[in-house]
Formats: sequence, C-alpha cells, structure tokens
Amino acid sequence: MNKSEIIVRIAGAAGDGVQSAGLIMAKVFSRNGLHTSTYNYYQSIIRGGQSWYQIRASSEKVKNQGDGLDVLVTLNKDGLERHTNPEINEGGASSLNGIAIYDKSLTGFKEFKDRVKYCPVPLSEIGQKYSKNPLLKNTVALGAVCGYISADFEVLADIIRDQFGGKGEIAEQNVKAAKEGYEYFVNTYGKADKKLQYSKKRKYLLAGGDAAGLGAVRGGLKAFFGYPMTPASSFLHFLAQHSKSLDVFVKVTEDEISAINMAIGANYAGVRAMTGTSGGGFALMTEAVGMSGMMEVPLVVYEAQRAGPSTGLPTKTEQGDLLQVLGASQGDFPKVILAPRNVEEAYYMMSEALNIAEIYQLPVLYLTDLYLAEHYETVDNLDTSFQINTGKIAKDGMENYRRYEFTSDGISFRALPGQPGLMHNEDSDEHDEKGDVVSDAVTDPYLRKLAMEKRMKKIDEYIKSIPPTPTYMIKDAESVVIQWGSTQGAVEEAVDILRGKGMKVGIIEITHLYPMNSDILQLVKGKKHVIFVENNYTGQLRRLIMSEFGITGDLIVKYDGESFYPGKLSEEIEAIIRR
Amino acid sequence: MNKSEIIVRIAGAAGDGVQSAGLIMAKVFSRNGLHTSTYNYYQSIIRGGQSWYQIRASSEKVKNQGDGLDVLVTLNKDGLERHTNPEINEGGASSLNGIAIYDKSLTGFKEFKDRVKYCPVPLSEIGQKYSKNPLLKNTVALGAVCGYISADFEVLADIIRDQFGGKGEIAEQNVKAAKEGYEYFVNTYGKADKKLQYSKKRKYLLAGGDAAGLGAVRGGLKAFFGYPMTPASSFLHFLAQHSKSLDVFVKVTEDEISAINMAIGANYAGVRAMTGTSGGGFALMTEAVGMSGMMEVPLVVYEAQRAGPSTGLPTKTEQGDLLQVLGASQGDFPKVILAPRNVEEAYYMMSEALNIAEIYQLPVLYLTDLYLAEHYETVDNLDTSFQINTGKIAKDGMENYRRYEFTSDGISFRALPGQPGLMHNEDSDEHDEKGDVVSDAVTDPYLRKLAMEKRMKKIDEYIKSIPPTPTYMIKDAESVVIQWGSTQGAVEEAVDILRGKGMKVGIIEITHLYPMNSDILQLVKGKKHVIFVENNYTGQLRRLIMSEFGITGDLIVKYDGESFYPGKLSEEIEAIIRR
Amino acid sequence: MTTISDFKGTVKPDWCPGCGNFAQLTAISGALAELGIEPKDTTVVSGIGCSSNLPEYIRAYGFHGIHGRLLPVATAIKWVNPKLTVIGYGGDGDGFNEGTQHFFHAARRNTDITYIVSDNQIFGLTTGQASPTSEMGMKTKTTPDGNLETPLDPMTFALTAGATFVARAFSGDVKQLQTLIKKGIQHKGFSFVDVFSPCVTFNKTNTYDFFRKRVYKLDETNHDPKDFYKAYEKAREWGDKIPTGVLYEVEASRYEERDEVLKTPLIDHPVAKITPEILNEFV
Amino acid sequence: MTTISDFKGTVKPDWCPGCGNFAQLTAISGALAELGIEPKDTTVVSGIGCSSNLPEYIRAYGFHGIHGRLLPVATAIKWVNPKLTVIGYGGDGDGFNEGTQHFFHAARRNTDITYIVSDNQIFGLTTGQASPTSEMGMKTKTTPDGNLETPLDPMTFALTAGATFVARAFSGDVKQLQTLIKKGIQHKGFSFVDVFSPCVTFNKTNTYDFFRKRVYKLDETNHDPKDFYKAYEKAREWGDKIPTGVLYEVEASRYEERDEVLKTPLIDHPVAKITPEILNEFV
Ligand SMILES: Cc1ncc(C[n+]2csc(CCOP(=O)(O)OP(=O)(O)O)c2C)c(N)n1
Ligand SMILES: Cc1ncc(C[n+]2csc(CCOP(=O)(O)OP(=O)(O)O)c2C)c(N)n1
Ligand code: SF4
Ligand code: SF4
Ligand SMILES: [Mg+2]
Ligand SMILES: [Mg+2]
Repeated sequence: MNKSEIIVRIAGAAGDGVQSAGLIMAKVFSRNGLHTSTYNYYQSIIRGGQSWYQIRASSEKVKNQGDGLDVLVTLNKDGLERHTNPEINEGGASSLNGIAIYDKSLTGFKEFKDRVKYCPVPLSEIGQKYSKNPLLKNTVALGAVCGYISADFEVLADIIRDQFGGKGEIAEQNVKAAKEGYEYFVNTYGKADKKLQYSKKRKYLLAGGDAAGLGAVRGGLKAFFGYPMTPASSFLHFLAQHSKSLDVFVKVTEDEISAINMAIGANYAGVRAMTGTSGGGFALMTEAVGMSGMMEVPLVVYEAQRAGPSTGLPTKTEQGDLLQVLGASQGDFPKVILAPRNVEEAYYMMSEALNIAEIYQLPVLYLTDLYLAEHYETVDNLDTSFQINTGKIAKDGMENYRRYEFTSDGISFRALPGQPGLMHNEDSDEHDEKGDVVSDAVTDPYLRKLAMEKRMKKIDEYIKSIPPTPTYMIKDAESVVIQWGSTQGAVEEAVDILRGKGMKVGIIEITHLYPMNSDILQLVKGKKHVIFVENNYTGQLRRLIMSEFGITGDLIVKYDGESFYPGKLSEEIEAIIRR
Repeated sequence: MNKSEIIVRIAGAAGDGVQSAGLIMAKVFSRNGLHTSTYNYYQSIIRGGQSWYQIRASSEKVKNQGDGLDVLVTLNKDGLERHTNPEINEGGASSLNGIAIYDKSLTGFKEFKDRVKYCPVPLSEIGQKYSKNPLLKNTVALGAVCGYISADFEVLADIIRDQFGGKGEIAEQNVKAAKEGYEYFVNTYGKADKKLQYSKKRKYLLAGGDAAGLGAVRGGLKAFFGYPMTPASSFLHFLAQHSKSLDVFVKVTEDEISAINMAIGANYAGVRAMTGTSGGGFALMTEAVGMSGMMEVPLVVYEAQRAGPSTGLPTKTEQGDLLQVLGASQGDFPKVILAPRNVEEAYYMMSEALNIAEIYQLPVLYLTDLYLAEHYETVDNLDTSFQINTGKIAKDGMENYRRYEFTSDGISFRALPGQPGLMHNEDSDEHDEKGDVVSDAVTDPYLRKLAMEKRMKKIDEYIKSIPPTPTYMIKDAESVVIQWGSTQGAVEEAVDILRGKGMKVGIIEITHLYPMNSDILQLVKGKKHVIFVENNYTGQLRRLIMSEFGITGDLIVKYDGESFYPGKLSEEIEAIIRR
Repeated sequence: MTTISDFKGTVKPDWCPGCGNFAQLTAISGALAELGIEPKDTTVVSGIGCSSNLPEYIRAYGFHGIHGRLLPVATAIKWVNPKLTVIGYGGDGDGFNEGTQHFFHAARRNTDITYIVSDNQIFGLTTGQASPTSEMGMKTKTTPDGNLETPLDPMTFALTAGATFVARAFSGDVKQLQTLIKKGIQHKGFSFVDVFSPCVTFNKTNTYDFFRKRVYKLDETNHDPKDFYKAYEKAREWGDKIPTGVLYEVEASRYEERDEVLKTPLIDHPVAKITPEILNEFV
Repeated sequence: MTTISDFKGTVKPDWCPGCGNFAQLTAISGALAELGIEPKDTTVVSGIGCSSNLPEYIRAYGFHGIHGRLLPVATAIKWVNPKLTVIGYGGDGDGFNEGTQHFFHAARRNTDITYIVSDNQIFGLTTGQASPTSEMGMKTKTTPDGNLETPLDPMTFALTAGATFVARAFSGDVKQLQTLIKKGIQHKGFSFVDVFSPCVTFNKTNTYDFFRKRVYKLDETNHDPKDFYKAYEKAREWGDKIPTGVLYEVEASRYEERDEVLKTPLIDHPVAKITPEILNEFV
C-alpha cells in the first residue's frame, strides 16, 4: 500500500456480479470520506469471460484507477491466476502485490508467494448459510475486505441495505453474510497494518454518464431521445430511470436518425432537448447535425467514444472519434465541440453545453469516452444552481420579424411555433433573412454569401466566450504535455511522478476542442518539448491543433482499448524528454 | 471575341430547353474540332425561374467556362435584361459584349447599345412553320448562332438528327427550322468578322459524371448501388442508361445506407462494386465506410459535393465536404481520398480508385463536385485499356489460411465465399488474424494493438504508390497557388493571365488528398507566397495540408455556390502577391 | 375563425403548372381554415422533394427539414407542444424510401399528427427516377428498361403499422381531398392521407386522366371504415377501379397519453429542481 | 453430402447458458446439412446483437456487419453469386428497429435469401432495453415504468412487405425450428423465419415456459398457407394461443430473375469492353 491509499480489484466472469460488488466497495470508501476512483474492465458479453473492477481510494485526490494492486478479490480461479501473475498485464494493469481473497475451494493454481499473501475464505460456505443465491459469496468477500482495511462495518451494512432496498430479508441476509466475512477475515488473517484516513464526510460517488445526465437536468433538459449504444447507455439509463423524478421526457426511438431528428424537432418547438450515442450511432446522425447548423436549431449531442473502428471493441475506451465529430456533415457551418476531463466536469460542462446551443443556435457536440462515462469518481460538492440562458427568443408579435436577420453577431431571434405574428419557415435549403429559400426560382449568389457569413459570425462571437485553457503545473514547466478528455487523471499523475523526480513538466488540458482558445499558442511558447498524449492511433488532437495553430510535438498514444496507467506513461514522457 | 475563342450563353427558364439547346451548341463546337467547355447555371426547380448554359470554344485548350460573353441567345425577356446589364453578375459571370439573339416579339427592355448588338429573330414564327412544339424556336436560334459564326450547317443538322433519333419527321422539322434560322441571321445581320479555326477532327465531349462512369467500367465495375442525389445523379444515370451495353448491374435502393451496404456485400462476394451520392447521402453512409475499413472489404464511393451545409443549394457547386469525408466514421482506420481535377482525369482516376480499393482492401473515397460532375469538356483521346489488379486473392484450399494474416505490408489474402477450404468470418468487431473476435470472452489488448497496426500498415504501403503531385508552371515560380478538384481550369487560366503580366506564379494541384504526397514540402520551399484557392468557406484543404505538413498560406475562397472566374481570380491572387 | 387566405404565404409556389401539389396546398389551407385553426398554431413539417417545398408557401410555422426525416421531427413537436396542429407533408420517395422506417414506427406510436403524402409515384425534384410506388415496368431515368420492383402500397403499410386513420385522396378532386385532410386533422391519433398527385412533368403514366378514369369514392359504397380486413382488401384494389376516401378509422390510445411526463404540455414544464434527495442517491 | 458437424465452428459461443440462440445455431447447421449444402457454399450475414454473433460459431463464410444492415449485404451477396445459400441472421432490435426499412424493401424484392430473426423481445447485448417486439408494460432499463409502445408484429410486417415465405418458430422446439429453416432455405424467394428465442438473462416475461404454454402448430390445423388473409389473421393471434409454423408461402418472381444483367451469375461476368460504339456516343 502506497501512502495512505489502497487499490482493490474484484475479478470474475461476466454474470458473477463483479460490477455490483465493485460499486459497493467503492461506496465503502466514498462514504468513509475517501477520494475514490474506479475502473471497470469488461467485455461485450453477458455471461462468462473475464472481467474485473478496480477501486482506488485515498485521503488525497485520486486521479485514476492507479498503478499497483493491494487487495485482490477473485470469484474464480482464472481471476486468481491472471491477476497475480506479473507476466500478464492487460493493457498495463498491475499484478497483485498484497493479499488475495478467494473461496477456499479454489486450489491447484500457480502461486506467487513472494508478492502475494494468499487468504482463502469460505465465501460460498458462509454465503450459503444465509441464502441459496450464489451471489451472496460476493457479499462475504466484501465483508472480508472491510475487515482487512478496518472499515466501519456499519457503513458497509448501510450500503448493502440501500442496495437491496431497505431492511427486508434479502438485505439482512447479505448484512449477516458480510459480517461473518468481516469477522472471519479479521480472526483468521488480522487487519492491515497501514490505516486509511477515514472521515465522516461522505462524498458523492458517480460515473461520468450519471454526472452528465444530472448536469443536463441542471441545464434545463426537458427531453432526451436516444437509441442504446455502449458506452452512451449509462447516460440514457440515468435519464430513463429518473424520468419522473427529474421531469425529463425520455424516448428510445427506432434508430439514431430518428433520435436526432426528434431532438431537433423538440428544440425547435421550444424545449431543451438532446440526443446521445456512441461513434457508430453518431455516424448515422451526422446528416442531421448539419441540419441543426443550417436551420440554426439548438442541439446538444452526447457522443461517448469507444474503441473503433466500426463495432470495434464495444466495451473498451478510446478517443478516436474527434475527426468524425469535427467533420460531421457536409459543408461549412458553425459547430462547437466540448470534451470534459473528469466526472465533476462532465456535470458542469453539460449544463454549459445546453446554454451554448441555445445562445448561439447551433449544434454542440459533447465528446466523452467510455472510461469517463463508465468509471466512478468521488466529487466533494455538486452546485445545483445554474443560470439558464435561452439566448434571443422573439417577443410575440415582434415587428418586422425576420428569423434569420443579419445581425452584427450573427445571432437572430428565434420564434417558437405557437407565438402569434411570427410565422415563418425554417429551411435546410439556403435561405434569406426571412427564411425564404434562395435557390428555388432564382439563385442569388450574393444573398447566399451573406447567409454563409451570418452563420459563421456566430463562431467568432462564441470564441470570445471560451474560457482560458486549463493547465497543470505549467508556470515553471520546461516541457509541456497536451491532453484532452479522460486521460487527465493519468497524465496529471504521470506529471506528479516526474515532478517527484525533479523534472519540470506541465500540462495543457484542452476542454474546448473546437473552436479552440488560441491561448495555447502562448502556453507552448518556449517549451523544450510539446508532447501529446492521446488514447487513439493517429493523434487526432495533435492533427487538430496543428491545423489550427501550427503547433505540433511528440506523440504518445495508446490504442489497445485501455486507458493510460500513470507509471508507464511517466516513463514514456521521461524517455522523450531525456531523448 | 478574344483570340480565336468564342463564348455563347443560352438563357431561359427551367423547362425552356436551355440545357439541351446548350448541349447541341457545345457539340457544334466539339464536332468542329474545337476545344469546348460548358457551364450549366440552374436551380433546384423543374419549371420557371432563370437558368442559363454557357459554352466556350477555341482552337486552343479552354480551361473553364471563361470570362466574357460574345453571343447571347435568350429565350425570355428576363434573360435579355439580366445578361446584358453589366451591373448584374451572378457569381461572377460576365455580361454581354457582343450580339444578342432573341425572339423579335420581345420589346420594352432596357438597352445597353454600347456593348450589345441587338439581333432580334422571328424565332417562334419560324419555328411554328414546322411544328407546334414551342421548343422549335430554340432550334431556330441555334441555327442563327451557327450562321453568325459560319459553322458548317451540316454539322448542326447531324447533331439535331442524332438528338431526335435519326431521320424521322421531328428531326427534319428541326433541321429545316435551324436552316431557316441560319439563313435569316446571315441575310439580316451578316456573319461575324472573326473566324473560328474549325477542323475535321471531332472531339469527345462529356461531363465529369459520364467520364467517371465510363472510367468505372474500364476499371472493372460490375455493380453500382445508389440513391439519386444531385449532383451525383449524372453518374448514376450514366450507369443506369448503360447497364446493358456496359454490363453493369445498377440498383437504386431504398436509401443510401442500403446502397453502401449492398456495395460492400457485392465486393465481399467478389465483384467490383461501388456506390455514389452527394454530401447529405454520404453522411448517412459514413458508418459503413468504417465497416469497410475494419473488415477490409474493398469499396469505392463517388462523393459529388454541392453547396452545403445541409440541403444547401442543391444545384450549386462547392468543395465543402473534404472534412466530412476525412472524418467519415469513428475510430482510426485506413482510407484513401482522391479528387479529380477535370473530366479527363475523372475518367482515369476512377479506374485507379477501383484498383486501389482492391489492392489495399480499404475504402476509397472519390471526391468530386457539382461543377466537375455536370459540366462538359472536350477530350482528345480516351484510352480504354487498363490493367485490373485485384490484389491478393487466396487460392482455393490455401493452407493455414488466415483472412487477416499479419503480413509485413498489412495486406492479407481475401477469400471469396464459395471458395473451398477457406471458410472464415469477417467481423466489424475487432478480430485476430483468423477473423475471430478479440473482445467477446476475453479482450486481448495485445492482439488488439497488433490488429490496429496491421490495418494501418496498409497506408504506409499505399503511400509509396502515390504519384508525384502535379504542378503547373512551377519551375521558375516565385509564388505558388495550391488548388484541388474542379477549380483547376480557373486557377490555371488565372495564372496564365498573371504570367502574361510577367508575374512568376505556379500551381500545386492536389489530386491525392489523403494520404498526401509529402513532395509538396519540396514544392513550396522558398516560395514567396503560398496561396490556397478553394470553393468553400473555411479553406478545408488548407486545414488538411496544415495538419499534415505544417504548410499554410493565404486563402482565396468562394462560397456563393458558383465556381471561380479566371479574371477575377487572377486579380485576387495578384492583390495578395503585391500586398 | 380563420379563412383560407390567412394561410396564404408570400412566396409563390415554384411547382410546374398543373402539378398535383397545388391542390394539396389549397386543401390543407382550406381544411385548417374550416377547422378554425390559426396559422400560429399550425406547424407544417416536410422533408425534401418538390412536394416538401410546401411549408414555404403556406402562412404557418414551417419546418423544411431533410429528406425522409419529417416524421420524427413532427412527432417530437407534437409531444413538446400538443396545442399545435402538426402536419407532416412530403413525397413518396421521402416517405416510402428514405423514411420508411420512421413511417412505420411513427404510425405505431399513434401520435396525434397528420401525415399527408403527395404520391406522384416518381421522384420529382431529382428529375424523374422511379420511386417505391412507381408501377412495375415504368421507364424512368433510373429504370430505362422499365421498373423492376413491385410497387409498395402505402395503405396496407399504414394499416399494418397501426395507423388509426388511413385515407386515400386524389389531387384531381380538391373537395374530397380537403374533406379527407380535415377529417385527418380532426382524428385523434396518427392520421395518414395518401394523395394521388400527378407529376405532369415526369410521370406520363399516372396522369389526371389515369386516375379520373379509375377512382371511385368509398363513402358512396357500403364500406365500413372500422373493419380492418375490409380496409386491407380495399387497399389492395388496384387496376380499373381504385377506391378513394377513408379506408380505415378507429380510436386508440396515443403515445403521448401513456407517458407520465407528457401528461401536461412539455413546453409548460418548469426547469426541474435537483433536490437533495436526488443528490443523496449518489452518496 | 454434409453432416451437421461440418458446420461446427472453432469458436465457442459466448451466449448465456440456456439462451435461445443455441437452438438456432443447431437448427441452421442441421437444416443446411439435411439439404446437403456445403459450408463453402453458405454465407451467413448478421448485424450486431447477441444473436448476431452467430457467424463466428458456424463453419461457413460469415459476415458479421453492423447493426441493422444485414439485409442489404445479404441481398447483394446473393445477386452477385446466386450459387451461394445466403442466410441473414440477427436480432429483433437489429431487424425491427434499426433495420426496419431494409426489411421491408428486401422482402418486397423477393430475393432468394433466408432471413432468420432471433426474436427475444429485448435488446440482449446492450443489457436489456425494450425492443420493438417487447410487450406493452414490460419493465426494462429504458422503460423502468413499463414499455409504452404496442409491439410490432414481424409476421404481418413481412406479409405486407411482400415476403413469399413467412414462418414462426420457437427455440424450445428445435425439430420444428430446423424444419422451418430448411423449408425457408428451399423456398425460392425471400423467406422469413421469426424465432421466439428466450433471453434467459433479461426477458423475464417471454420465457420458455411462457411459450411452451401457448404455442401450437399450424400444420396440425387446417391452415392454408396460400391464403394471405388467413395468414394475416393467424399472425395477429396472440394471447393464450400463439401459432407457429408456416403462416404463408407462395411462389412469385424474384428481383434477380427480372434484371437482364443478373440473368447469369454476376461473379462470372468478364470485364466489360468499352467499344468504339460506346465512345461514339460522346462525339
Ligand atoms: C439524404 C438525401 N438523399 C437524397 C436526396 C436527393 N433527393 C431530393 S428530393 C428526392 C426525392 C424526391 O422524390 P419524392 O420524395 O417523391 O418527392 P417529389 O419531388 O416527387 O415531390 C431525392 C432523392 C436528398 N436531398 N437527401
Ligand atoms: C448503429 C448502432 N446503434 C446501436 C448499437 C448498439 N447495439 C448493439 S446490439 C443492439 C441491440 C441488440 O438487440 P437485438 O438486435 O434484439 O439483439 P439481441 O442482442 O437481443 O440478440 C444495439 C442497440 C450499435 N452497435 N450500432
Ligand atoms: S416535377 Fe412533377 S412533382 Fe415536381 S413540381 Fe413538376 S409536376 Fe410537380
Ligand atoms: S443476454 Fe439474452 S440473448 Fe444475450 S446471450 Fe444472454 S440469454 Fe442470450
Ligand atoms: Mg414523388
Ligand atoms: Mg433481441
């Protein structure tokens, strides 16, 4: 165990309940006031295979799932062999250096006694005392872990009760099983020497998909239209589950094309509406993104990237859709691309996205990724207040109303159907100020030019509002890393490691991908090395930044479907700097 | 009339037969051995409005529709006023400085006697002598033009007969009407002083869409699947009309998504197949482009750009889809983007595209535009021979066959269904050498990495085969213009004008857009100015070249739906150079 | 009260003289006026095609979207603001090719919108290619040797999809057309009116004459529009005699009635509060 | 002759134990073997979903494409190489949501392929969301308060689209399933087999038991599969009694018979010559 932090991994097959056990474990930490971050390694399969769930917790901010592994709970033998063997490192995950908890029936596995303390527990046997449900053994294991780390048992008991809906029989069976696991472990193997700094300040624990959903409601979302696709589904599921409590209309449609067209229709009719999908579904939506741009109907699209191309690795992470999103739909029109870096930001940025879409009347593409959408992080505070800005909405009966009036900032007044005296037509064909088509009887190249300029002006206006580009330790930095999206945690931690070695490295963290704040020109100035870190093959952000500002640099990429691990990453950065 | 060249414009409303009269006029020139280039200015409307057709011909190569206007034939009054008034210049088209031919019934229009010689002809009256069909007046007018320019009447008569299917009554009525128009004009107004240099060497005259279609057949195309969309329809119509004579299966499908999936299915099954569309339809196809990339099924897509965004200006030209095509589909995978510059190249490049798709087993996106697809140009020669290269196809029963074998160039042997002993599965999920999915039971980050690298290797291999970037007058050039696609003609002519003024300007003409030949780094070296000329708003090629090579420069754009005119363009280039 | 002239737009239709779409513009405006609906409360949503230009020519809120996608847009507008009369209007290519999928699922949801198709059995705007309703054998730009597909029948399609009002009209009979559109608007649920709309420029087969010779009115027969199978049979009647009128009409629950959140007009909902209870789910 | 083991693939299915898809894998392999078709002459095309993983598990040519798009791929393969037996295989989400449009138009063309849907009335692979065939009221991840849509009926859909062979099977009865698939493959034209395929993990309503209690065999009744309306009525029978078997079967002309170029297998055509006559069109 490093510092006052701990990394626990729960391994098993799909269907073994790995994920829900992992989540309970995470809550044990977050309710004990620890900063927590999780990672779910799973496959596109419903039962079987190999999956695992890692939870890292500390009294200090934890930035990603972390290097190292202190406690392994494994629900099958394969997991025991896989995670203790230092030769297997799936996508960079560490093997165990600590204790292994598993059912005592597991035998005949290869042992690594130098690094692993084997702690078999009669998980099934204890579980079966309380219920026939084989999943009870997971609860026993969780109890065992809590015993080992000296966590207050009542915290675990409460979480279990919340999970199983109150004080019913099932909940109590689980609580008892957990208790027995707790005691068995302490009595048999004792507690860990190092103590975690628990506190009473319970923290929020949520996944990026939840955070974005909550942020959307905070931003005034009234209708969501979607079609399930991993890893965008966590967002859809959050909203569907909270449809009534958060007063959001949620509709799963026949396909993504219907979803985006409905979202556009709903925005046109006057409520904040959006859609969400992953890369493949977004490809289908692109035509309508252009319609939103041309007709100036506000629209937010949640695009959660997974490892591509095509169906690719449906449950694996990547940042490979930037170019797709940038090039979405034919022709030139204004669009905004935002990318949150962490769970907290996923929340705030989504509310902002809805404002931007309405203020500038354009499509906002909110680009996240599987790692961010699905992993859990603790957040200290969630500010629920928010100033909704619907932009320019026409007053009833407004005189000489022109929907697409050529204004100095390019933004015109929207009128909503039902408003008296403002009837007009909105058109995906090129149109003049009134909305009348300029290409039907007689094309007017002159008007067409003005109409293009009117729309593009909005981007100039929007650019003024982009906040300064976030940085990390950049002040005295001699070299700088550029990152975007969910790699933030790993990159910052890698830089922490390098700083620990006395290397002056800083980070530029791009959140507003397009258009981008030109302040990065200043930020890179004079740096010895500019190093891009991306979870894709070609370095898509590097391409974009090069095309925008002529800035380029070294590239560190990872395209095996896994996110970065800080230790390995720090070595790669160091190698470039020392090269 | 400038040099030995002539520019004729025929104007009228949609439904007036402007286009077919224009095409006959163009054939008069091409069959008289003149270089010819046409331009069709029309709207997304079936009847009414204002359209016109311009034909430029010369004994020297004509590079675009040209500045200037020598002969105006107008079928209505609006046309007469519009094209003689120097204050009206639609998208840069010149007003008349020459003779105007129109029905003598037209009166009460504003006159511009200093530049226009008004030549009313009893077009309708003559026409009605031969038939009640009002379109006969067009033929009379064509006769009149031929009289004016001293064209051999028999050439016109032959074209009319070809048009109206032989020697039937209708054809003869038209021939007679034309003859009377011819004689009326010569007798009333005399012939033009300046003579064109006619010859007996008839030239081919074809549009970019025809040329691409013919080039596809030459390249072994066996099946085309599409859904109509301007301006991709000329390609579809060509193939549909020649389905039997050229032995190509042509199917119009329920939508673009079906079309591209059928094309992929047909290629998979072993014949050369492709699809075609414009920007909006391509947006719908993007998901399947990624599938072609992932499954390594060869595919060619013909993408004919029109003015966007969204429905935009359906009958107007633009080069606004480059970023869409570049970003098509999620994730990183190899794709090739080609863009022909002129009708002749449209032909040869299409055959090449089909070879590239099969050799490298990837999607090839053939990016053309409305101007190129729809305008006619003369071509001296069409080489019909072509070496089809189907790339690596497995032999029946090949031992230890692995569809996605990790080879040094990334290319593996394809096996076609029906081949004995080579059964395998092709998958849009990530897969190993055999084609087995790597993400179902246990993801293998290591294999995933190899699979990505295998596919991307093909691009390194392909890059070796890209021909040197074409240039124009670059040897001694101090400044260089960079262009792509159908602007070639206007840009070259603009440079000719500047050269005429002693300015040392050259051109880099990009045909292989992605990946691009890095020789342009050498080509721009030491140039005082690098000027990008593009038919779009944001300078999409400039962005791409900046991101590839860090080369940027000034930008001249046109986004009013019209193509460039050489005179105006030369002034813009000059202004930048002299700045 | 409103009159037909209230719906007269400022842009002159650019359709070919004689095009069947004119009758539909008149009939839609007339039906709305007859029902006393105001232009401000009317939204006409279209796709892309000659017919789909209609929202430009009518004084109302207009949404001229992209090819084949009018039904999702129209459905969502209705869900957001049920006070609006929402009319979807497009071509046969738009609705029965590119938009087939949306048509089926929109009808299934029985949302209270009216979908009118200008069924000219051809692609008009793209200058005359076969559409899914083109007759077998018809020569077009894409089928120079004759269309090889059996035509799709919009009536049986709508019936099977679950549309609760299914009618067929003819642009040559504006009076009946207007009545049918009016009934469609009045109908509570998904109403579909397929209109034989001669394309005088590109479809030389299905002309005004062609239909005049063949159509007969169902309401002049003893047709029972509540009988699903009778409607289905009538729909398949094609040849010398082609029935027009309401083939089918029933009352059924609408999607918007079933959803809790839609119980009151969404447009009137205030911004939701994120309460401490909600936040508490995340500790 | 081939045996079922000739079709056994090397990859072990990753379906949940008890999943209805296993029966279909067996039945497809069995039907092909019974017909003496060789693996090399078989192409199985699928979309995305649990069910769509099937081509990985069968020894044949497999094309595991993208969600909802298997029918265009399968159709084109057949057009190119009619010597192949082409089977389309996918889920209810794949075929009746994302792919509705293709299903309709593919059936209409009556191309000689066999389309089998593993109809588990749920999205399996994406972990349990409502599908278009989910029952009204069913609670799923996307419908926590119960599904609000009336389920789509694949049988009437196929009938209306023009499919010439329409059958319903149940994974709980492999023998009948295999017979129906075999008949589908033998049928000349577009054959459709919808298979009740319990999703043991996410669909707790439509279980093996649910169907066992309800299904009965049409061929044990006096059902006449040539009678369109009888088929339609049978298709709508849902409740305590649900019919399985061949609902409808007729002979009709196939698209590939109508097209001149397809008269001989496209894969055997030589590269076309661009003759001087063709070039002459352009002078
Ligand atoms: C995605 C897309 N595909 C194709 C087109 C081209 N397109 C425009 S209108 C049209 C069809 C017109 O036919 P129909 O819908 O029957 O309308 P009509 O013109 O006959 O009224 C097509 C294919 C388009 N605009 N968008
Ligand atoms: C374009 C696209 N949208 C969504 C998805 C996500 N997705 C994968 S499978 C599936 C549905 C699975 O349901 P079904 O087709 O019924 O198959 P089952 O798993 O039940 O066999 C969805 C929505 C996708 N892969 N591609
Ligand atoms: S082309 Fe046909 S449908 Fe279009 S406006 Fe003309 S007549 Fe009407
Ligand atoms: S989730 Fe359902 S459909 Fe998918 S494999 Fe499991 S039982 Fe079968
Ligand atoms: Mg039509
Ligand atoms: Mg399913």
